[in-house]
Amino acid sequence: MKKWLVILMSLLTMMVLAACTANEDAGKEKDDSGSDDGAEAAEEDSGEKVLYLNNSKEPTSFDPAIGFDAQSWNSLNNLMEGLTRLGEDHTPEAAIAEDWDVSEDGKTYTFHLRENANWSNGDPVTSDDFVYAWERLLDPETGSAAAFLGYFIEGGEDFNSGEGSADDLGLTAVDDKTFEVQLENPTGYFLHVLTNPAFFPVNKAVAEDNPDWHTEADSFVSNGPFALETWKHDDEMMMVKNEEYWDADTVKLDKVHWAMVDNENTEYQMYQSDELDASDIPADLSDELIDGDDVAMEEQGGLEFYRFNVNEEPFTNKKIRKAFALAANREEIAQYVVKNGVEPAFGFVSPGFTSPDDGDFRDANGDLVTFEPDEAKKLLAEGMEEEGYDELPPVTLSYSTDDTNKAIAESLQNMFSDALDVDVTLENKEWNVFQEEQKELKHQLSRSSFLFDYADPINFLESFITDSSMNRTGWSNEAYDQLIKDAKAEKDEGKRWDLMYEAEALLAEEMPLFPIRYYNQVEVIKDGVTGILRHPVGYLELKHADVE
Amino acid sequence: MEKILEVKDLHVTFSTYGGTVKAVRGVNFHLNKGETLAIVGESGCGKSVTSNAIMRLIPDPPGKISKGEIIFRGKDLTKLSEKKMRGLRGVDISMIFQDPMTALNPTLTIGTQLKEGLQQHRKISSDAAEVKAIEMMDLVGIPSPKERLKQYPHQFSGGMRQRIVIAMALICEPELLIADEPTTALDVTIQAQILELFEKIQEVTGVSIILITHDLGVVAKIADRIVVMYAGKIIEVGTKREVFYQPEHPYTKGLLNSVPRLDLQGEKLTPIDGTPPDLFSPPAGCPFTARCPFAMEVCDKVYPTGTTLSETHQVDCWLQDDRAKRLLATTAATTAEK
Amino acid sequence: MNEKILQVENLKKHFTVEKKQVLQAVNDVSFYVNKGETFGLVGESGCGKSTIGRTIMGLYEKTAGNVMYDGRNVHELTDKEKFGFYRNMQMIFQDPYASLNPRSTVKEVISEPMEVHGLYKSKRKQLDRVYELLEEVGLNRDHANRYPHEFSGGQRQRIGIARALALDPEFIIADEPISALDVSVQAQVVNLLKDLQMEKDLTFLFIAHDLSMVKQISDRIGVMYLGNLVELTASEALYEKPLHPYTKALLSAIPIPDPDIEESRERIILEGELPSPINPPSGCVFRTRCPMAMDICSIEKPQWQEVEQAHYVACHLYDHTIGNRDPVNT
Amino acid sequence: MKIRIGTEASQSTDQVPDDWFNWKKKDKEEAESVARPSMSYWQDAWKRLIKNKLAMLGLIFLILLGFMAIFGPILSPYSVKIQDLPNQYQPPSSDHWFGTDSHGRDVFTRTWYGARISLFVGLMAALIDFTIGIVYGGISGYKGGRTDSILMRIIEILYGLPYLLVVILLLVVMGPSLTTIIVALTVTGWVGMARIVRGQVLQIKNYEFVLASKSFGTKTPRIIRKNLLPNTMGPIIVQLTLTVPSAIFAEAFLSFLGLGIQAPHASWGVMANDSLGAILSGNWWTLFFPAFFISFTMFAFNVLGDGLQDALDPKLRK
Amino acid sequence: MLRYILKRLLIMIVTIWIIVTLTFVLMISIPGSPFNSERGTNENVQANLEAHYNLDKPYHIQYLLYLKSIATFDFGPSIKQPGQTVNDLLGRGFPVSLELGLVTIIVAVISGIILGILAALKHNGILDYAAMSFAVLGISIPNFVLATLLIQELAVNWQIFPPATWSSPAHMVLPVIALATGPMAIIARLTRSTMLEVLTQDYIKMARAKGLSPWKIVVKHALRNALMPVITIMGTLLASILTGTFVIEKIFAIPGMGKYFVESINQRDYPVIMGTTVFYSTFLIFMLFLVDIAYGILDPRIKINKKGGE
Repeated sequence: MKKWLVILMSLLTMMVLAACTANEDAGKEKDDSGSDDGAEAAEEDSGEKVLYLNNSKEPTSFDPAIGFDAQSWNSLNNLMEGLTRLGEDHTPEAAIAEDWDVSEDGKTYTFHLRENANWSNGDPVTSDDFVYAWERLLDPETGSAAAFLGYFIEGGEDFNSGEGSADDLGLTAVDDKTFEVQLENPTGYFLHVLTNPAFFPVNKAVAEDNPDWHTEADSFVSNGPFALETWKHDDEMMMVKNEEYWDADTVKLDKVHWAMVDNENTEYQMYQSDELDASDIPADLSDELIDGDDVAMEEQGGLEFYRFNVNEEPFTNKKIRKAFALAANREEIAQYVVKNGVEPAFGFVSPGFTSPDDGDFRDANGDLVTFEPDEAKKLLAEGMEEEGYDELPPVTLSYSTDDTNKAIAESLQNMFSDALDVDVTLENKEWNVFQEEQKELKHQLSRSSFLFDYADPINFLESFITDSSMNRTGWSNEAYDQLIKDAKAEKDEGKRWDLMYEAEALLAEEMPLFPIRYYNQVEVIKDGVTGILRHPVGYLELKHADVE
Repeated sequence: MEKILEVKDLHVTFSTYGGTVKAVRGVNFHLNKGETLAIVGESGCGKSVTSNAIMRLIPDPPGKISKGEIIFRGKDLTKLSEKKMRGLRGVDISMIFQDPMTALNPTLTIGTQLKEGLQQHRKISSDAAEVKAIEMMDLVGIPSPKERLKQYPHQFSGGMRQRIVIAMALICEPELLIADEPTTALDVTIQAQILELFEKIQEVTGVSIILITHDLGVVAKIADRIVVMYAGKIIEVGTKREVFYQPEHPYTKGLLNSVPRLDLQGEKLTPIDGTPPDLFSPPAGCPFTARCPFAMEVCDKVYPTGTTLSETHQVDCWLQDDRAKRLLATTAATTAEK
Repeated sequence: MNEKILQVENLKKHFTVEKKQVLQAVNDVSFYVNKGETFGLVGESGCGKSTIGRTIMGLYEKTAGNVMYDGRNVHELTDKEKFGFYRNMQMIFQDPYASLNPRSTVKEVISEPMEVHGLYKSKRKQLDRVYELLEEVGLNRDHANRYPHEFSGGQRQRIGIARALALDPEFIIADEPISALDVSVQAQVVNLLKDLQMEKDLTFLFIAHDLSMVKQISDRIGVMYLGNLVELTASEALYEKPLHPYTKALLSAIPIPDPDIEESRERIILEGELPSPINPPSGCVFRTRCPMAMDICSIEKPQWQEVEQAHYVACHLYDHTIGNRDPVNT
Repeated sequence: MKIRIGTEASQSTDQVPDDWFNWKKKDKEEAESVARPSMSYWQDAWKRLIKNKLAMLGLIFLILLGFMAIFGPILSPYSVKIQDLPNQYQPPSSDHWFGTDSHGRDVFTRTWYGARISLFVGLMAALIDFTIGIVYGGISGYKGGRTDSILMRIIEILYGLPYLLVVILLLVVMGPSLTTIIVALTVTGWVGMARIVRGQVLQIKNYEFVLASKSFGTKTPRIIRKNLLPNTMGPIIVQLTLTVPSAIFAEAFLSFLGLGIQAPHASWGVMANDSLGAILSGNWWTLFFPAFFISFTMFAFNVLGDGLQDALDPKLRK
Repeated sequence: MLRYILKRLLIMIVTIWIIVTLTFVLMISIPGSPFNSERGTNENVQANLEAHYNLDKPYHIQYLLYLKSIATFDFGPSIKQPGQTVNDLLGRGFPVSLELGLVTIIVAVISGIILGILAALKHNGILDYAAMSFAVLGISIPNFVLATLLIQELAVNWQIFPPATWSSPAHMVLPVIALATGPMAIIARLTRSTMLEVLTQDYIKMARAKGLSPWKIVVKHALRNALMPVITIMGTLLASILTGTFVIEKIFAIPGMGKYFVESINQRDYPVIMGTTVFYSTFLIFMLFLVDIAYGILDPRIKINKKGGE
């Protein structure tokens, strides 16, 4: 039975040795100025420019039709390229398409692809690749969550709903490098829509040969600034400069390393110990860091808001809805709860949408919902009288499980209590259940958010028409529906914007939802890292990024 | 006769949450070379504590040898360092415990347990130790010792285990063997085997034995001299025959009268009434007073000094005092008158 | 006078240990107990003597055979009858430390059987009875509110006896009542039992491994070995003229507290160990250690026969079909 | 050779007065006297416990904690609900003894409200574990045989269930609430208690006093009530003292999963989890106080449990 | 022995079947769907997807399909990570989790036992109090607090160890400390109390009477017997460590399988839920089985009983 002892002793020795080697390694790393591992230091020595970023989670999919979420886009947008790409001024510019023609009625777009646009395996990017990718996007068999973006295309919605066929889609490969698209409506912002990864091409030959081409680094073919070198699932990714990219000369980085750290605090701690070049700012640290030199702040098109359920008492009453909306002190929420320099939302459409007369949508339509506790109290009393309430029916505020959501909900709870003397019950649900219940109008007052898919206010506004799957308030208003319908058909940009101003004002008047704050993108970036682009509507852009 | 062990004025105390227990209160005795000394007494009288004290195996805390000397081969064991004491244990003084079921480690082979003492002290090879172990197993009468060395304690019966324990105690050929109730947990037929073994061992090795027991039958069989303990004190010492045939202490007498005898018919047993005193607060006088049929007022107040009856026979009892003898005589006279 | 109050007929009790293995604790044992006598049952540990006691009490289900008490089969009583039966027969247990509920006061321990049987309507009367019982066993009423752990072993055993007497039984099974006690105290308890027997006309089944004590108290003694009764006779006869080799060995193994006798005595030292009751030897169970084993012993189980007047033995040495060999003198 | 036996004889024989040599009156009471003071098991255990300084420290802390959970909020001028956003992250001061948190709430007040919730969760979980454990373990141990092996198999299955999965599924199905949290904590939590009770019952049911009780016809319920339960209590109480803090602890873990109790109520677990960032930001008081009280409660219960184990352990008694 | 193992295997299979069934019932009773999205998907598309993953089938058919997939050890594709099969996910995550778990167990067991022994040997001494205070402290700090604290102190402030991810032995140090502290404390306490008990046994006294050194007595005689209860709780400990890995893996960005437990449920990724459950349960039950065997090896009495049973 000495054997057992021997095993124990050897394990002990192993542990001690492991601890010692661990120490040595750690020591070494400190000398390497805290880089991720020894290899990286070697790369730096050899003059390679490597950027260390965090993707928080494993990308859902690098299949452009499927990976419809932020954790896929940030990397995918740098691996691939569509017909257009957002430039440094956040507007679409020529990408795979060198130029394009738009028909008189604004419904037909003819794209001329670059002759030198190639895939990372050397294949040329052809119009067939686009037809193939877009058909897949709309094919109900694919099950793409992004398919609705393709509804701008003629026959898109029918095909996706199983009523039409792929043949009826308005997509034509005129020749290898000429691609024609028919739209349902004249869509002035179509070039902007095209920057979405859902519209990226797919190398038809590769995909037909291997349907799982996008799951591993070995089989992945890209046509963007970077190619995928390694992909350790759920762990890390390494992207390298794509030499086949038509604009490869512009790309300055040699490599981009992606960690997958799904914890804000850890991410920042890694940034502090030089394992990341950029990091989000944990809310707790916002006060200290937000004014620092290494902070990059960019607006983001989107709104955090709360939906009323207008079918549920007491929110059947417009005045009570307004009372709640006016009782929320957005400035305090933005400044003390969300922090990180976010702007409180006094309207619905976030700032940053430029009108035809070069003004901003937000400035033009002004503040629609502000903090007016006295007015709120008055409105509540009036509303209660209208409804004949002696006492307000109990109100439950629902949110999906998340720390920030919770913090905001807690503040609102207190604000309603302060301003309206109403005790609101909080309820958090796991995200999936929350979504389902919200769609089924099971909540009274529920937290929501909206991020723009493309840079046009209509993207948000049309969500609240009757029967929109994004409505989820039970609110239905004929005048509003008409305004949106008119706006979508309107070819004249000036008139279209006027209709949208009017619609937003109507939304504020009826108040089926109330805004909390706009989104922004804040991060700390290491000295010497330049050129990382974050678009208000759009995706992380590393094409111009550089490391000293 | 050579004294190999002498215990002088030994006091052992245990501190428990309820107070200090004076388990052994001034014990004096000696052991001659080659003899078997029996320490007899009821449970809690301090006989096991005394033997543990000799081995310095009193768990400290809570136990403590608070006073006294234990002279073994001219050295006072109470003053030895723990390390020196360790060198003595198992080599010069060995010990056997009451319950052979728990005295062996269930997870080690008996070979391992037999050899380890030898290897610890004699620095010999495992093979040499094994030879010696087999020899010892043979001596204590375990058949096919070589095979059985590889077995575990649970594969042996109680009697066999006690034999192993004895072999273990003797493997380093000690001068002194302390056997703490070595047969109490065994059946009579097995007890007979083990007692036989003790006699054989003493014959073969000449080891001196301190036998702790409460069984007067066992004492009658194998002891040379007897120490009778009661409530932490030695109340009577004598040769086997002195104690059995001329007991002087009322407790010794009572003990002998309360034991049933197989060879005698139908007479009613005479028990000792009452219960031994609690050693948390032992009485100032003779601890047996409360149960003694001859208790006098002096017994409650003062512990009797020892009376030497013969060179080997001593007793601690006030009845030995002349005044008590007079009292006894007058009482006998009055009873006779009535 | 010699009314057989308890009759045990071919009692068997087997336990299933693990699966398939059967421990034959009691194998085909028959004896009877007369009213008012003390019947001693002796044997070494594991011989099944305690199992017999518990099976008689109905604490274990029997495997085969009958236990007749007062003409009625104990194992065929209805639950209600059985409840009544407990008032006639009570038990005293071996370990005075384990047999008293450490969380109950002495009063609660002794009154528990009375409460279970609803003997007294008034608490007062019940308490008086508790005091009475305490005094009967030589303790006093001040002890009633104390807890078992505050008493010495002998005192506890007397509390156990008081409990057994609480229902005023006529038959008491004493299961090794003194083996855990000190010598001087053993005699106290034995004397107490004897006095109580006289006073209350009790019948005892006295189970013990200590033959000298059993002999002291019993009228008749049964000797058990490995689940079998090997010899049964009056206690004097057993000592004077033991028949079974095992009984002889047992008697000679018991040391006598008298140096002269002890030194002059010759003894039969049994070789070997007790076999396992899971796999007992064939034929006579004692044959593996018997100094007088014959061929027949491994083949055939010896008959239980009355060799002399009221002296039963199960041994081939006394088998008439083989030839009545005179046993070797002890 | 002469040996002196007695050593405590303070006086030589001659000094003893003659008139002491008289027969002493026989006193039977004295021979049977019980010297020790009468003490029930619990009194005895309590006496033992009191001697254990660490355990008493734990007990005193818990009593104080209980007191503060009840009266603490009264001592504070702030309500648990009141937020003061601009006043967030105030370090401890005479205004706010424990500082303020992310919403400008008084941490002192919230800590005691948190104590209420946390202790409630812990005690409820312990109570439920206790009830189920005693019934289940009691039946399993007392019945034995087939029943026992079936019941034990069920426990084995529960062991095999991924706890995390079960808890999350439960929370998703039932929605987070105090009830859900307690259910989640007890759904497999009682298993440990059941095993301990079973082990105890198995051991004690073979004790002679149980047999003795059977031997005068005592019915099963009474045996369980009078004989088994009182004697199994020691280890059960010890287990209980460990269940309470581990439930509080597990609740903190659920908070980490975002499944904690809802505002305006807060448990220590929720408070600690909400303030994890304090390690980075230096607003230490937001994390320190709830974490300290979780830890110290755990500590107090553990040392108390250890103390109880020593105090209630029958092995030490003779 | 073979029969014993076969019997155990059979029981294991039945146990796993019951666990699978329970999980299935719980799983289908959660509201929500894997295809739920913020935008809301076209009904037609949703129906297509459900058909693709057999979710349109009646529950009993789905149940049978799961049973079949379990029997063939092919849990099919993940719904939320298209192109990845459940086996891929487990194959990637498990080795990492195992490594983390194993190192943790080893560290916890060794340090716990050493701490426990020291405390027992110096019973009621300063070392005892110190070791036990440390142990209780270990149990008292939630591991997510400890983990964050460790990173901040040892990785950020002192820069001794890397803060997160999993690539070199140095990366293991912090997560293992964070994860092992609790179990270590439990083991230390348990070892101490059983050690104290074992040290009062007769055979320890016997060993002392033989003149063995304290060290030898502890290592040779006391330790093995004191370890029995530690082995007994190993199963539960393993389960708690596996649960704990979720938190630790998340904080330290370790690519183990812990997150699949939580994320698969949040995403209603049914095949992954099933796969992880079955895998985890099987692993755990198998470990419990190993614990039993280890028990038999440590305690010769048990081994013999089993032999006797054949």
